[in-house]
Amino acid sequence: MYMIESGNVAAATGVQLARTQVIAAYPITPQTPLTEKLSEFVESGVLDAQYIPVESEHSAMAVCIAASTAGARAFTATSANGLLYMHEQLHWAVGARLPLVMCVANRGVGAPWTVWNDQQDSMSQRDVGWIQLYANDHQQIIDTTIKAFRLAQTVSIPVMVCYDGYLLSHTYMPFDKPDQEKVDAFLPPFTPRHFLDPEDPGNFNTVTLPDIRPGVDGTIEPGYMEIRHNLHQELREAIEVYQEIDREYQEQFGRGGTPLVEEYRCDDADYVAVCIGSLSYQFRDVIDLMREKGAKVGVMGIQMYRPFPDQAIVAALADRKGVIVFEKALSYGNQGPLYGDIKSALYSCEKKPALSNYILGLGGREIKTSQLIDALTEACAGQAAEDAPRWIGLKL
Amino acid sequence: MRKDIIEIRWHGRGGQGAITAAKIVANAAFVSGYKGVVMAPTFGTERRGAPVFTSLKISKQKIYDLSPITTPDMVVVLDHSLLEEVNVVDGLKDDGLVILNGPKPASEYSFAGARVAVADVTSCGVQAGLPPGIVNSGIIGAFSKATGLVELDLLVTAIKDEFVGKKPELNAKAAEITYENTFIGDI
Amino acid sequence: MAPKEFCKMLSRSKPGPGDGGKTGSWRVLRPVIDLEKCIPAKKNKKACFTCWLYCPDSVVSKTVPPSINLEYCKGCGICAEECPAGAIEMVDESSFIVEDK
Amino acid sequence: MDNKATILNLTEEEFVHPGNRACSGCGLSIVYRIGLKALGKNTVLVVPPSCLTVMQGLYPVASTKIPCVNVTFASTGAAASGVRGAMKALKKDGVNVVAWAGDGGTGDIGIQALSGACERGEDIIYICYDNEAYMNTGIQRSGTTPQGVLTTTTPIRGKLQEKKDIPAIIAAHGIGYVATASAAFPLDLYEKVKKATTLSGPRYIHVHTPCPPGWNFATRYTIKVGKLAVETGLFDLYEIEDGRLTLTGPSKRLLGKKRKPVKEYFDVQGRFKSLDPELVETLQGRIDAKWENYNDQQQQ
Repeated sequence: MYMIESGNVAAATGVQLARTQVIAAYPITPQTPLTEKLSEFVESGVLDAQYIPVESEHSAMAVCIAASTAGARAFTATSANGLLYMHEQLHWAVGARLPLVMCVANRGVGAPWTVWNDQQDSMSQRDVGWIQLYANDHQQIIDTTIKAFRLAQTVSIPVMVCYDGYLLSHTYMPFDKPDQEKVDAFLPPFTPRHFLDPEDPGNFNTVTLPDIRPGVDGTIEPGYMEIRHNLHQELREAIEVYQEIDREYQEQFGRGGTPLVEEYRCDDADYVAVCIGSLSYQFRDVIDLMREKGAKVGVMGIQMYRPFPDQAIVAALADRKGVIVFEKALSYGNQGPLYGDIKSALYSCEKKPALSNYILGLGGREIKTSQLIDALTEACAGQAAEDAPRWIGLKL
Repeated sequence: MRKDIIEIRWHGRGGQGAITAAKIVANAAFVSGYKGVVMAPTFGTERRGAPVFTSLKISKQKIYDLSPITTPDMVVVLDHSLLEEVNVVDGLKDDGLVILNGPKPASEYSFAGARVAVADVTSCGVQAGLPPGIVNSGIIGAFSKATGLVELDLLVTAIKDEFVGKKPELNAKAAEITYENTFIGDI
Repeated sequence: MAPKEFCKMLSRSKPGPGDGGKTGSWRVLRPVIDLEKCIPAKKNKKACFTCWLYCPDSVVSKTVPPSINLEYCKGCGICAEECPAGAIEMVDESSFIVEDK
Repeated sequence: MDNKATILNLTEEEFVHPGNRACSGCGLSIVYRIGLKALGKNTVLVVPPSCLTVMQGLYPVASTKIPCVNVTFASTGAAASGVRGAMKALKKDGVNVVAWAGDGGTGDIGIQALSGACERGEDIIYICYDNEAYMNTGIQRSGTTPQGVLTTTTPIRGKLQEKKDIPAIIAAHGIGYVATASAAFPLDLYEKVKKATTLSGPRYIHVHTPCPPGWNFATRYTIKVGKLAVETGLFDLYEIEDGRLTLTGPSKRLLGKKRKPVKEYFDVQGRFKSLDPELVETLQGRIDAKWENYNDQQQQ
């Protein structure tokens, strides 16, 4: 069934179709309409869930952590400083291996205050161990949200579904709402082997020693380092797991096929622009216009950022003349975070593409198609092959 | 930059329902065969009474560019008092169209060469039985008459769907009355 | 993907005694019950059990007479301090070394 | 209560294993042991960092036979809300969801989450064991450290500010049940926890919990020190229901009676050794004024 709604409502609809059982959230722009919609779903009985209107984002994640430990499917959503306020809890949730799903409506972080879009918030959480998926339009928001629940509970690692604040969160566009029956078949209920159970009392997230140690029955159990090592290994395996999940989703719903990266006119492209989120779609018009003039260019959107699908990225970029990374985030004092990751992934290639890095759209600065054409043209001419990022639309 | 995209900018005041109006048109346009529909409200803090605008882009193809409209093909103005505060024709294309809720005849308004369509939407709404000040359903009738982009019956259906539980019949009637009372000025 | 050993994924402890080891070794003074004075012992029925109630480490049994699990008793002396009959004496551990051997 | 708790009728079933890492003479150990007896098996615990975290055991051994989720320091009230939310979503009734935290975890870093849970009317029991400083990290002052107490962060003059009245703050949320108790009066504690299990909504129990190393007294005096706090009228045992405060048990018996001078309580602990006589007098004055008020209310 087609709907024309905002990206936030697309996300909320995905959460509803996933039969989420516990929802906790705290208002923050531009995420708020998502949780408003969920509270409406719960109050009207469309969704049989507990909605807990907490007093902070830190508490929102606390509710999700505890509810998930108790065996319920849990969800929250946030943006910007709300996500940063959760930082400690993000580490906790993944260390506890809980299959949470959280939507992040990407927004720039303060100071100074901004409510507008960039991706500094989620990019700054890239090292906590959560899986990060990015959606480029409303159809991807709802589909990715549903797939995220399946992925999270398959690998016991929480998943962040990120989409651009305002540009997607508040923009209305058509998307298909999958049938509940088919979603139910795709996403089985959450039935953890261990939960807070008086019949089988376990103590979760206890203090863990530097070294391994025998348990009550004499079995040697892992230390902190083994637990963390296993997280990393299974996070790496999640790349393949998500591809399988996406294949299955595609079979059931006829959509998907780009779980890791999404390429547009890249087949014979000498130069590929790389970016995350809706910008990669805005770039399609740029590519079309430049192709009309004979430039062999394409654009690639990163859909899974953590774990970093380096093999897929190397396969897509290795033989290009140039790779140009456009980012709405910065690792301050260094370069764009995605740029650094891509550069490191391409290090092993024999023929290394020329690399350029552009920073744009911070704090909602408008990105004009003409600016993108200028930058990409400049980079294709080899004039931006340097590590220091160039800034687009800066008015100094 | 894409030639296939029709760009419509909606001017209203916070709380006046410009977003809802644009959303109704988006729905009806989609049903009538425009596969690309993107409606984006003012990004940021919307405050009741303050001037706001909403972008609506429609095309037969999928639309990828989400940036706000800068060169609209047409602008819809929900409240003529905005004309004193906002340059509603900013960036309007050369053969652009202005659809205005105003009490005076079309010949009284001039927008530097742009075509003008005027309806007294406020009065039409009252005539339909709505409380005074509800203009976001009525303006859709003016939009349909002035642009011919989307058939009135599709728009009326979309109005009834949107206003479920909020006087759908009266809002639909407001659009119909406004449609009949929309006057298109000479260039 | 093969099902994962969930237990190896996270820190989930199972209940059991002696997480801190044989905490009886923490003791400097050992509680010794004088059965001549101990109320349940004297009455030969369930009574008093003040020592059982207050013991922080649940090493005193609610039996007639009460007994103390010296494997885990940390020797705090609360039982001796609170015994209404003055039946428990805290005795220097060193005096038991020969006896224990 | 139908059956008054006595030593003899108190269950022999233990929910805490011996050989755990609590200090010798630990007041919390008594509170925990007795509290769990009152809560019973059908309980889920939520615990932030505190002495209890260590006492509950290091992975993979737990000292408690009750399921427990350890959570971040600031999140206890919210996490307990989450457990209850899951229980409701999964249609599991009859489980006590119990947050168990120290005074810092409750009244300082945890007060936001606790306040939120109280305001929302979450169906949880919150037990705060108040040992009046950050003991787990080595005796730093907390909001509930009393005036004049030496801690490692108030090392010379003692704490300059008064103790934060957490139960009063929680009671101000208008929740159905607020009680205070003491490690030194286990049966009173037992009855209050037991009563809490029969009620619903947010229930808060604040337990005065002597700490031999933190308060600097010999391990054998844990009960004696706890009793003195009550008998001097410094720490009062009460229940607040429907906005009405009622003194209970040992504190109730002090009404209209002469209380022991608070100096007796100070003198048996090393942490008060820098108190000057003037401050002792001030503190005694405050206690006297408070009890005058209690006595007046009693007569009305």
